[in-house]
Amino acid sequence: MTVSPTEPRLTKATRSPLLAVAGLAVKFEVDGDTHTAVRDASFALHRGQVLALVGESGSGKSVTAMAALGLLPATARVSGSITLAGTELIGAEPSLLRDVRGGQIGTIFQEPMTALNPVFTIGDQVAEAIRAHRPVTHSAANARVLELLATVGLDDPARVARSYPHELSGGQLQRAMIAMAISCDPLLLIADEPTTALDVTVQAGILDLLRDLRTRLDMAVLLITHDMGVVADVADDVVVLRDGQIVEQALAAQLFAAPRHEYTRALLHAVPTLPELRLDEPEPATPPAHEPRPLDNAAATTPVVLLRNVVVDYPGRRRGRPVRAVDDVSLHIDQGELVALVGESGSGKSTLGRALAGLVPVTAGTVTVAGIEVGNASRRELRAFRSQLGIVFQDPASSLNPRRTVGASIAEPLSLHTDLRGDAQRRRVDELLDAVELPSRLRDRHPYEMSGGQRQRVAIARAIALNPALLIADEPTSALDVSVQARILELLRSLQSQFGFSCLFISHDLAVVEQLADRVAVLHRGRVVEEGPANDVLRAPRHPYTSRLLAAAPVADPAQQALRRAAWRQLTSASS
Amino acid sequence: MKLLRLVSGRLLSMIVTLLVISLITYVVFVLLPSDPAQLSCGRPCTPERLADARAFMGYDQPWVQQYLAFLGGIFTGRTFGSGAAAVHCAAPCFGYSFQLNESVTHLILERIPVTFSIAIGAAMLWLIIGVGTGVISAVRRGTAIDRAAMTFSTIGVSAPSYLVGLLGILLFGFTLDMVPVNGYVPLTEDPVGWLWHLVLPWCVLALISAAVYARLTRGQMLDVLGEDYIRTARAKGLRERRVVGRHALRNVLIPVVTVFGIDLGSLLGGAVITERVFSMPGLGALLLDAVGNVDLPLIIGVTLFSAFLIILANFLVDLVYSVLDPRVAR
Amino acid sequence: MSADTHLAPPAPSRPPSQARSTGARHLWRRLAADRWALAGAGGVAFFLVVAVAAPLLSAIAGQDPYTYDLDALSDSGTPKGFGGGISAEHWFGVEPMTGRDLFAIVVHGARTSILVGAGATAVSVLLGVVVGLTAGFYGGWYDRVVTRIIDVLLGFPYLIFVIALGAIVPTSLPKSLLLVGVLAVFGWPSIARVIRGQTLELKRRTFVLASTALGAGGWHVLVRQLLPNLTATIIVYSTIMIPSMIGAEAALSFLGVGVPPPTPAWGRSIGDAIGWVQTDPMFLVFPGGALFLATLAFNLLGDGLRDAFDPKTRGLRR
Amino acid sequence: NPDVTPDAGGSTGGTEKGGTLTILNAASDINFDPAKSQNLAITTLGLVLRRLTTWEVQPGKAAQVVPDLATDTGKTTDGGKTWTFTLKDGLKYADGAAITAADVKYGIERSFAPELSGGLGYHKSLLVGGAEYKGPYSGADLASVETPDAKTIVFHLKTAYGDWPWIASMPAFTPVPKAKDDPKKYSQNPVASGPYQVESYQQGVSVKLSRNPNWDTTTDQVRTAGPDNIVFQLGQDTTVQSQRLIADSGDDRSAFGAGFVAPAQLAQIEQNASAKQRLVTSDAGALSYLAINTQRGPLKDVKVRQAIEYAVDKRAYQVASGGAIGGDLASTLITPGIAGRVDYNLYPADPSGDVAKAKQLLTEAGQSSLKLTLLSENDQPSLAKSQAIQQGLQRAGITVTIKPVDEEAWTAEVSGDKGDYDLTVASWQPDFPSANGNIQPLFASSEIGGGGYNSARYSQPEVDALIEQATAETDPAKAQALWAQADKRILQDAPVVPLTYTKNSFLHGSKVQNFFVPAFPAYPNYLKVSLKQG
Ligand SMILES: Nc1ncnc2c1ncn2[C@@H]1O[C@H](COP(=O)(O)OP(=O)(O)OP(=O)(O)O)[C@@H](O)[C@H]1O
Ligand SMILES: Nc1ncnc2c1ncn2[C@@H]1O[C@H](COP(=O)(O)OP(=O)(O)OP(=O)(O)O)[C@@H](O)[C@H]1O
Ligand SMILES: [Mg+2]
Ligand SMILES: [Mg+2]
Ligand code: NI
Repeated sequence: MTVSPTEPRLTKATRSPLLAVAGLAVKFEVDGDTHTAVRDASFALHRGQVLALVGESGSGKSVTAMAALGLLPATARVSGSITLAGTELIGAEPSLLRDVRGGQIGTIFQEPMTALNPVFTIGDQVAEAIRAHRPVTHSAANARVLELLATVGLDDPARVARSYPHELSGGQLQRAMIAMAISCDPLLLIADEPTTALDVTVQAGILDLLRDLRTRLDMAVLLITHDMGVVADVADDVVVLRDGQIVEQALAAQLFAAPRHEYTRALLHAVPTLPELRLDEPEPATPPAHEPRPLDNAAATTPVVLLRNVVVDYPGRRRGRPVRAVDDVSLHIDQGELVALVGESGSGKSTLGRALAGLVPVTAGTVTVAGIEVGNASRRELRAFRSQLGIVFQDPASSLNPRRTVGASIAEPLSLHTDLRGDAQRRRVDELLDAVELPSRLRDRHPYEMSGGQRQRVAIARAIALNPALLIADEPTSALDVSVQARILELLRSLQSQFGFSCLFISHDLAVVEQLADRVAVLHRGRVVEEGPANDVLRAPRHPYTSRLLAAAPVADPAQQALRRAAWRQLTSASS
Repeated sequence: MKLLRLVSGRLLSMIVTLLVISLITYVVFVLLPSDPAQLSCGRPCTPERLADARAFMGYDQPWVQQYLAFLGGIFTGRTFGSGAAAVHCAAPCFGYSFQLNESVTHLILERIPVTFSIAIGAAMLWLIIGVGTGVISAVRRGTAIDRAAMTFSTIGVSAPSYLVGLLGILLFGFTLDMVPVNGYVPLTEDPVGWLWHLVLPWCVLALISAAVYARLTRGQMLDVLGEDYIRTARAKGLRERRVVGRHALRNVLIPVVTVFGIDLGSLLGGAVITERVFSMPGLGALLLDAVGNVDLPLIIGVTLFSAFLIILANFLVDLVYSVLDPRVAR
Repeated sequence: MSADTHLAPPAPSRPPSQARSTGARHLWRRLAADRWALAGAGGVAFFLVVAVAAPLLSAIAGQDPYTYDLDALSDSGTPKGFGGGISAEHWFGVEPMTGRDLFAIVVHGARTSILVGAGATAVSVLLGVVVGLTAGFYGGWYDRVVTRIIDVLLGFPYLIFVIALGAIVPTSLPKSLLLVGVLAVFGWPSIARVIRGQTLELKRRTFVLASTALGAGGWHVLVRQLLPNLTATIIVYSTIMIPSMIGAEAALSFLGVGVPPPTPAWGRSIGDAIGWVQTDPMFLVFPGGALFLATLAFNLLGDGLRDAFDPKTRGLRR
Repeated sequence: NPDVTPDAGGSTGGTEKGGTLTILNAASDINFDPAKSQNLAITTLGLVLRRLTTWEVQPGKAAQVVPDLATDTGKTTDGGKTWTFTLKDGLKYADGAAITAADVKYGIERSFAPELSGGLGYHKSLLVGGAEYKGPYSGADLASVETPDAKTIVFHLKTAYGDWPWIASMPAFTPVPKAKDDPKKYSQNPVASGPYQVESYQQGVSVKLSRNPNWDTTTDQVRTAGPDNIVFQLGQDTTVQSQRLIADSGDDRSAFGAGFVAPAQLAQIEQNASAKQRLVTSDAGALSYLAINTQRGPLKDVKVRQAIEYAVDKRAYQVASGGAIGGDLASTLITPGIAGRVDYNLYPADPSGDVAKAKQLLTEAGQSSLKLTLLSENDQPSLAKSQAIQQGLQRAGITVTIKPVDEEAWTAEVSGDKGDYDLTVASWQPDFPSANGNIQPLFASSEIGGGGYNSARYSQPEVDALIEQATAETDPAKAQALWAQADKRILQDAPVVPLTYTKNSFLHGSKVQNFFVPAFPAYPNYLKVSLKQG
């Protein structure tokens, strides 16, 4: 333990804590071996306080949170104590736990896509959470659901309520999850990476909402996040975890100002930074540059990816009208170019990525990749093209087969397209695991036995296994802490310089985009509203939406972030 | 609109399927060594009389022609024989049983209430018991309850229905004298008697099938209970009963419903052995007699009817599917 | 860290080695940790041994399943003595009306019944899984055709077909094979439907898309992605199917397509014994008990396998 | 109950009147159409329909043919070619209409209609013009049946036929009023002439008979008409039937089972004193035999067939059919209870056979490893019997493969033209108690294939001649001698192995009286059954 008892505390510290974790240890049994995920963790959380749990991916943040709810899988052994307002939760009666869950503790799970039941509508599932703890009528619950969905910034609450999980984008699901978690005005909100799938504008809204809830309801928030910007924005206290152990515990302001532990310093150091925001009015919008950039040195290469007027509709259910996810998008990616796709949640980014891989049919327009028209390709052509393709899905949890070990998943492209087998294959898998900062002992685990960030890295490892010519990466670092993220980004960059692949990089993290991208395309409601060299777009946005986006991006400095917040407020109110 | 198109599409393919089944049945029947004409030739039988009987029943025709006549009869009705003894079977005519002197349609309609009473009651019972046991077993997996339920269901799975029926009759009918041993009382005549006579057959069928459903449900349930969304449901503070009974079960039911559709469909076509043991004049008993008497029209009729029910049940399963699982909906 | 050294282009391939052995070993270790599954495996092995060594076992008992022993019967054909004629000579007593040794019959019956039960189940499951998977996965006209075929087979007057078959096939044809064939032909449609239904749902999961996006062909997706997620269904269904196949074997034996008497088979013995349940219950108890135990063993093993395949229960002790 | 009338026979006690008798039936249908029925004179149809003659069956006595509607059992003046019957006075149908000779003639005529085929049809080939006649529905009538007045009916036969009085007891000789004839519905709703009429008919469920008000006991010497009502419960599983009767509670006390009690249940009844009392076993009656297809390969050799005679294990067969209660060992073709039977044994051996002798005969015939197929019905009792045969022959080195087929297929194979089998186990109960019924249908060469029951496919001109001669003989004593001669002559050729004279066992409830089963026919006499009252 590095926390000294003489730690300075907020004034509230005199009150007895709402949530007190003492000496918590969690062990998992994996195939007869015992793996310790959390050891001797102690911290306290008071009402009206936001405690940020930060740390490396796989350091035990989610496990700690789940332990409080008694929701760890049966293979977990929990010891220590967790009390909620004085009541012990570890080993508590089911009826007590039931009351606590949902009623006193609301939970936002890390991976919203698998955390929602695929066979019930969103509306159903949120209403159920309300009705589990409040004696309200069906219609009252439904009305409240719509209200909640609107609160979390969903444009069309009625449609979202009617939708099944598979019909929504990652960010929409995440917000539905948040709506569900706060539906019963809990005393404590456990928010496990609540904004990973959200673009910064929406994220800012959600953070505002959390702040509001905190002040209004005196709600405590246990915020798990890797985004130091978010920490800077809302957290009062910060607990830094590493490898299952708490390495530092401090007031947020203090931590950012003077991190004491070496790991914390490294963490903060790794935070990518955005250029200074120009808070003046955006320049008059010029039409987005659709025509390809003039090529530098006459290497008359045709672009690797060429989208022409692509439209993607999702067929509506039963009587509903089809949903237009992508609307008349034209885009190209040149050889060795990294194009970032940013945009509001639900604007069609993932859909576009999938269309590119030929996984959703395009309603109109053409998608050409390496000279092959994806829509009309023969099976053989498609296979050939896909052997050159790496793809990281937005939701790593569901993109890994639950029944196969991650080693097998990573080895899959190797088995498919190379004749690497046996030991050689295993060595290659280990290399890949190492490249994404995962210990090779995780090779024989199943996705279920890993943390969110670990799964995401497995997905990345799989995508780069063949050194693809084209990489489609849908929020590939959303679940990664900044230090790991930095290394992954570096990996991508070095791979790119080595193999020169093209990349469609979907992200909501503008700082990352800034670091990595050659070009940026901004998607808004299915349309590309702005496109250009990364530097231009991020420094001198022409479209108001882009400006808003930039303004909303948090930075890892509480003082500066407060300024930005104010600026963002001003911008949003101006544009509305 | 969509539904309408779906239904009409299925209807068409259903008709094609039934045609194929009837055709195959005809062909198989041609291969059958037994000779229906011989059976109704009497004793002693002379070749001439055999030929007469065959001609009267229409079996002297090549089977293709017989089959076409059968198909024609569905639309136009048919007349067998001539003069005062001629037998007319009005459209839609699915044949006429010479053994029972009755049109096949009439015979089937008469037996439907019996078989449906048995099948629907038993199906309800086994679905509830089977799925219930499976769910409890899965939730309490590894406990004594689980082991006991699964061992018990092993008995159910491996016991022949005739044996279970007979032992049921011996125990509850004779030794304990609780229920009537056999027979059927129409619901319209005596609802209590109806129930009372059906209790045992229901239980027998339910015991056997429930075992299958219990195992199936348990297996699926164990899979589903490990999913993330179950954790979410628990995190909402739902009662375990609701977590299991709503969130998990809905996902578990998808394969169970498939099997249920098949089972219910074929049971509605006649529970041959159970009807026999309990002397219930249902479709199964009718089919058994028809086979015994080599009564081709009746065989075809009952077969087509039960095939129709099975196909219908499968169709309904597909519909239920899209309700249960929005991801499958097209 | 230096990506360039780690991520060299794929090395030239080497011949496949014990790549899968770890998976199998894991499976075995997990299975071995489950004592119920072990009991099941033991039971299955036991019955397999009995089936293989049937002639030996009955020779040890000094009996064979064909010889009549009318002296062991009373005048009315019931076995003399206690428990259906249990004696040092006849360990399980004798069959009523023939006096044949019940031990030898049960032991020899294991051959037919396990061959037929497990064989027919294996074939139907194989067929059902392949057809159901492909139909659900590929969809389109293929799925429609398969669905129709399944409908036809399920709605088919199986009884009549079998009667016809019994009369047509020459007596020289190996009957066990015929039996397995017939049972399999009518057994696969139901499992195919179940598998198809689950495949329809599974194929829309992201991990399947991911595999497709990696350029996996249909076969790879079916075998490597979908199949592992269907193991629970397949195993449970198979273990349920075995006893019903053994039961069906009895029914078909009567219709003339089964193994003709006097070749012993549990199904037929049980069928014969039902009528004697009050007079000579032991006649039912021995073959019935054997079937029950075999079923139990298969089911325990099945449950164990199901659990061993389920990664989420790894490390759970029971 | 005051309404007790002493029975004429007297041996089984008086007949009490009243009550509802239940008859448990495995069949799901009863066909009351006389043209289509193969019923014996003393079972179901006999309760509702009367014929010209009928059978008097009493315990311990041989069955006799006695007048029913007719005043006598028929008169012949020309040695059996022309037969004349006169109807009794005052005969009425249930609806009160008088029964006329024309109705009897019409009833016979309609039995020729292909629409109504399926009944016992011995008369069809005997009557002049019968072969060509196609029934009354096409307008034609059968000239060889004459009705000179309302009471008299005259039959002209093609050849002399001494057993015609027996033929006249068959269902087709029931009067059917032409006006009431609806061929489609007659099978469920016949015009009753006997003591009962069909009150309700529910296919597959039950048939209820109630008293016929116009039946006059004085015109009927065989029917005692005890119960007020008779209910046939149809489609009853045989095992369940037996259990109900063993349990003997409630209405089942007034019930009996129409089917044989299976060996497994016999053993159970043995152990149950009450049930044992209520079990009635016939005297040895029908012949069960192993038919050897004389037209197949090595079986054409009489030596091989004789070897089979010795190799068969009759004792195992007997045990398989229930032991001593299932039948007595047989050695002749004419069955006990048939007048003129001579007992003999051409192939004397131990009950379990003489394997050494069989082997020796096989060696002589040069057959060392004989492989034969045995066609068997696929029900459990038949298979048990077939296996007993298989096991017996195995001892002599004859390998038998059993081919189980369902009942209908068995009938088709055995009586069809192909004859694709080597052996089969069959049993035969003649349709009327005469040696003729024992021999002719099974061994006349005319009965091979084409629906005939010569399952050994035995053709021996010498035997055919004997049969013809015996059939035409109207002097019973002479005829009987000829039949006995044929019996022995046939067995010399060993076309069949007589196995047992079977006994049928029936179980009845404790209130059922006058329930007996003679040797011929080995079925309960429904006509005399009554219920104990009070
Ligand atoms: N299967 C579907 N059926 C109907 N609508 C769908 C389906 N999948 C996605 N949508 C809708 O299409 C739109 C675009 O979704 P998409 O997943 O591409 O968004 P996104 O830009 O990736 O958002 P996020 O950043 O939140 O992941 C959303 O409004 C979503 O609700
Ligand atoms: N069911 C399980 N079985 C075995 N190990 C597990 C299991 N769940 C989690 N772990 C391990 O426990 C450790 C902590 O996981 P946890 O999910 O708490 O990480 P995290 O801090 O939330 O990381 P991330 O930021 O990547 O989500 C990880 O090393 C993970 O591999
Ligand atoms: Mg986590
Ligand atoms: Mg997305
Ligand atoms: Ni390195």
